[in-house]
Amino acid sequence: MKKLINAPDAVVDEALAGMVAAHGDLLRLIEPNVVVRADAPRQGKVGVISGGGSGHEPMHGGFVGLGMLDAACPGAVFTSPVPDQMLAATKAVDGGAGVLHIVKNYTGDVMNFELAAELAQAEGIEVTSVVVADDVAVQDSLYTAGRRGVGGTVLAEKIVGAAAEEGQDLAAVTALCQRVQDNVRSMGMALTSCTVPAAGKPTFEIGDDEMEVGVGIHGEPGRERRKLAGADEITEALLTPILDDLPFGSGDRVLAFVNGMGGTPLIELYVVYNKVAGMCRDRGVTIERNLVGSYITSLEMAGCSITILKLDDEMTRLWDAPVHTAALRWGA
Amino acid sequence: MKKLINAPDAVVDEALAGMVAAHGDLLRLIEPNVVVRADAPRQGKVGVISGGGSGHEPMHGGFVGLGMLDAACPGAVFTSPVPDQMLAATKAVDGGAGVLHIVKNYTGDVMNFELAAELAQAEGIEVTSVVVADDVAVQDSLYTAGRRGVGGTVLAEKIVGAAAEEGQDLAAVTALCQRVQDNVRSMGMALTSCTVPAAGKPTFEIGDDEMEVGVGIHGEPGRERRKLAGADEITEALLTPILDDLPFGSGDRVLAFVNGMGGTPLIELYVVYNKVAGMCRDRGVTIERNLVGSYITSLEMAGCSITILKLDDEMTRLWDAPVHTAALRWGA
Amino acid sequence: MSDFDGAAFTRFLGTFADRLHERRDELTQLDSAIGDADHGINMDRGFSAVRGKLPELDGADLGSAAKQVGMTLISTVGGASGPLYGTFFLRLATAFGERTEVTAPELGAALRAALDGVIQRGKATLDDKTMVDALSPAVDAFEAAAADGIGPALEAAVAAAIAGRDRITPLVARKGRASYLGERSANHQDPGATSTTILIESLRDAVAEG
Amino acid sequence: MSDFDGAAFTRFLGTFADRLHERRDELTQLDSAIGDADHGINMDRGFSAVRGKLPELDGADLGSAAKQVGMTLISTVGGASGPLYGTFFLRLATAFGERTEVTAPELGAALRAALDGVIQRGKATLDDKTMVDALSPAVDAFEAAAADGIGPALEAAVAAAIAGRDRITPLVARKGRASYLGERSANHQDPGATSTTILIESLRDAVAEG
Ligand SMILES: Nc1ncnc2c1ncn2[C@@H]1O[C@H](COP(=O)(O)OP(=O)(O)O)[C@@H](O)[C@H]1O
Ligand SMILES: Nc1ncnc2c1ncn2[C@@H]1O[C@H](COP(=O)(O)OP(=O)(O)O)[C@@H](O)[C@H]1O
Ligand SMILES: [Mg+2]
Ligand SMILES: [Mg+2]
Ligand SMILES: [Mg+2]
Ligand SMILES: [Mg+2]
Repeated sequence: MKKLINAPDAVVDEALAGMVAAHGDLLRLIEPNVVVRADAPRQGKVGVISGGGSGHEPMHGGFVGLGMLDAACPGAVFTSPVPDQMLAATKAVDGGAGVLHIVKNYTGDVMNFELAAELAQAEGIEVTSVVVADDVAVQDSLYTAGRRGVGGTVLAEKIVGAAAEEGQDLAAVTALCQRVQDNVRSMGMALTSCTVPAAGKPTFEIGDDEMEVGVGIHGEPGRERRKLAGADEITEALLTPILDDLPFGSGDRVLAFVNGMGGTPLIELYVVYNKVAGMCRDRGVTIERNLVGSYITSLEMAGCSITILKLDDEMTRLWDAPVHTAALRWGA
Repeated sequence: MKKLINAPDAVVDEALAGMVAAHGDLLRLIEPNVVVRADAPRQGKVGVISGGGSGHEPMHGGFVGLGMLDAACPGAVFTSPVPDQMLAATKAVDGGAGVLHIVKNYTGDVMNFELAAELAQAEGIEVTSVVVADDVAVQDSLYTAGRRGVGGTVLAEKIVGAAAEEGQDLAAVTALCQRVQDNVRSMGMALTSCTVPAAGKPTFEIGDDEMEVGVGIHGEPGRERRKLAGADEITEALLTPILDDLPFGSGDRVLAFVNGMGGTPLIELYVVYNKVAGMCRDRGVTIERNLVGSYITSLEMAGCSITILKLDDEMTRLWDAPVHTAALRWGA
Repeated sequence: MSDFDGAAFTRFLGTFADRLHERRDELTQLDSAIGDADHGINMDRGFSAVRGKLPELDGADLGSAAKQVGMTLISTVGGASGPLYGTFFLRLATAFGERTEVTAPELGAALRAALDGVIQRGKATLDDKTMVDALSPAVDAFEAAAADGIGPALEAAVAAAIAGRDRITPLVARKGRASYLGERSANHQDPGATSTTILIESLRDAVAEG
Repeated sequence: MSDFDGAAFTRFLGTFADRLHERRDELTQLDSAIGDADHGINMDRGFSAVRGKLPELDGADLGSAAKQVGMTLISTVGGASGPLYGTFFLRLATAFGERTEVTAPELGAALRAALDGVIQRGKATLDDKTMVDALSPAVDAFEAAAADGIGPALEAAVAAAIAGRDRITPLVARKGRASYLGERSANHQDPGATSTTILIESLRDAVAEG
């Protein structure tokens, strides 16, 4: 295992310490391992928190700050955080206007957030939850765990965070988050596996001429293994199911997000974005906003994911609104 | 070779097309492959350009925009650009106040920029050049090619770009760039090699229990190969020679930059930053500003570099000044 | 007459914690194939914490001991198994109440309550390919044999858990991360059903030692 | 009497371009060991461009032909070898002027001017472990044997280039990327000295074919 770490079970704590050391102006750390916006709680402002396993950096801690998240709860690598964290986060950011939990759709995340919400409500804090489930690689079904929450989470956190920042109430912020969820779709692929520090070896073996299509963000194998293909073919394999699913059609204005899995350099992401732009043009879909970079990762996995969000005027305005976090910053 | 590309000789052009598609508001592409700030030339403003081989993204194209570079000249992967590019860039950004060339110290870069400067001067454009050579892994000597230009280049481009943006003249901007160069030191290491697309296989072989210490940014082997160590030990191996070289001492205010080589995820960079912060504290060196992320890369190489810049009030003010580029953005 | 008391309960917890630690990598391997390679790590983290609490449990009634375990798991495991195993022990606690010892039939009723809690929390049904497919038949078998005494009942429960764990290996998962793999989840042993089988085995052996 | 004319020059360029293409990977391999794995790619890119220009050179005087080549290399190669090989041909051009054919001694003088240009541009001295260590002895040998005719002179030049290329293999590089490796650059053959040796060989063979 080749990583810039000291001990597998120290990675999360040391990375958090580094984050706080680097971004002390934006965030602080409270027990038990919760990244909280420096100026939380803000009276009268709806609190927006999220969380999940570590290994997806900069998500979620890198999104804590003005106009985005009020707190983030990092679990062990790829393991959803425990209710104690979400409870502490909820209390720390509650400014009297209630708190929204943005939850990625994984059994563990959903159950741990549920437990935390029950405990917070028992303490008299108004809590709502929206579950993000945007991964079209997984069948949407009532009989299964349903779709995974992936890239759409980043966009939801930015847009919803801006709404809370401008003073929208809990019902409005919650409805907006659901609207983002209803209009966003994603799919990802992997060129290589990643290694969970505590496991010490790659989660899956893969040949030099193979790739995994339809992976999530936990280093798990994807829906299918295919022969390695070129960037254009890979982009088609991801974007076509996305566009067909919602579906996105001619005249739609969208936000296109090309995300790196952690081990893929920017030069390759721009090659992918070039194809995404071409395909959207051909479908009459207008890319009104875009995001290219590694924002929701799987440790050092090489690969990418594509996320497309159908925008409306409010979403576009809130996307453009000022944000100042470790990973996303503009207008501030 | 596992990359999100189509054909090795199409990578650079397709990535540039993707960049322009994503950031058309900031930049445009002119022949022969020059990334130019959308609103260039700006009358009366000193033009600041840089360039070098591709494969270091976001450097340099990702730094073109308000408050940083006016143009960037991307060569083939790891191959310095040709004089035609720097000449075209110099002409495109000349607003009558002259143009500064920020050149990383590599024989090829220096010679190609020299040729371009001669041609531009022959056409009546005032051109100055500053060569960045901040890599302490290489002995500083008159009898050799000297030190490589690495991470310090990113900081120089931001600070100098801000000075040009606020209207400082060519002499002042050039002197400032030299001052940054004189006060910045860097060193890097690699956990893995990278693969030049056209070469098709890793530049060097390395064992699972080995690392290269003192690498540059072109996938070349480093000064020495060592047994793989933990993040703290690696950080000491890089930061100690940096701090001893200038030297940086008690009372110094610095900008600390922890950079990823392209294949290393953010979680690991924060583990390294945590140790950097601790070592600086122990030495009485105050980290006044910091930058953590992958800004000057070696394709998909896993590893990191550390850069420390001794700040003065003007440098700090200019670092904080508004910047709006694809890769660095704040205050705008 | 007492079939199961606080001493047996702590013996069980110690044994289970030891076996999870020994089989940590095996469980993580199973989770690598159809999950995210952390089940062994999660369970070991949780039950090491439980082991640390054992001294405190000494002399406590069964209900408060089980509650301590459940809270500890919920606060340290995370993932899907944290709330599920946590709920398992919290429901045991409610069933045990302030009793310091229970009979086999009473233990059976408590296990039934715990199973119901896991199903409520995770919403898994039989054949979804989860721990429920090992736990549910184990509880059925225990209750059916409870009249013969706790020893035979636990032997029957272990056999049923193993059978359930193996029965679902060929199935396609419908719950948990394995469900994301679709067809590819077939013919892999479920990590959670495996750790649950280890739980029942630990219970049997702890009681036998008594 | 004519020793070297436009036809020989274009034959030389074609041969050199072919061999750089054939030996592209070998040169890149050498550059992987002590550089950045692109020398073969750079030279092949530049001389493929030169090959594309050959038709235009047909009938042109030696000076303008060499100038075309130099400009093409500078505009297409990049890296260190672009300006260096570009300068080499631009200096040849100045020396050739409008001549359409030159004698062996005149060719020697032109090669000397080209060598001086490379040294001025790159500031390398002997033993820095660069292409200069192959080119410089080759030019010396050519001039020394020029009186015996261009054939023998080029044979001598090739032998000297090879000897120079191999002589510096054990040395520690002081210029170019290889210098960054310090001691580790010793005992590796220099890519540029290798491509320069191929240049001299191509020149010899192109002339011999005439
Ligand atoms: N909805 C559910 N109901 C019951 N058990 C479940 C459910 N989802 C997952 N499991 C069990 O949890 C196990 C995985 O646990 P673990 O790996 O620790 O959590 P995670 O899946 O969050 O990484 C699976 O093998 C399965 O037996
Ligand atoms: N200062 C110099 N003078 C002469 N030749 C040089 C100099 N620096 C490098 N070279 C030659 O250039 C070769 C490398 O060329 P190439 O790999 O194409 O460029 P780069 O080093 O920019 O990647 C070296 O092998 C060496 O022979
Ligand atoms: Mg997990
Ligand atoms: Mg090069
Ligand atoms: Mg798991
Ligand atoms: Mg090279």
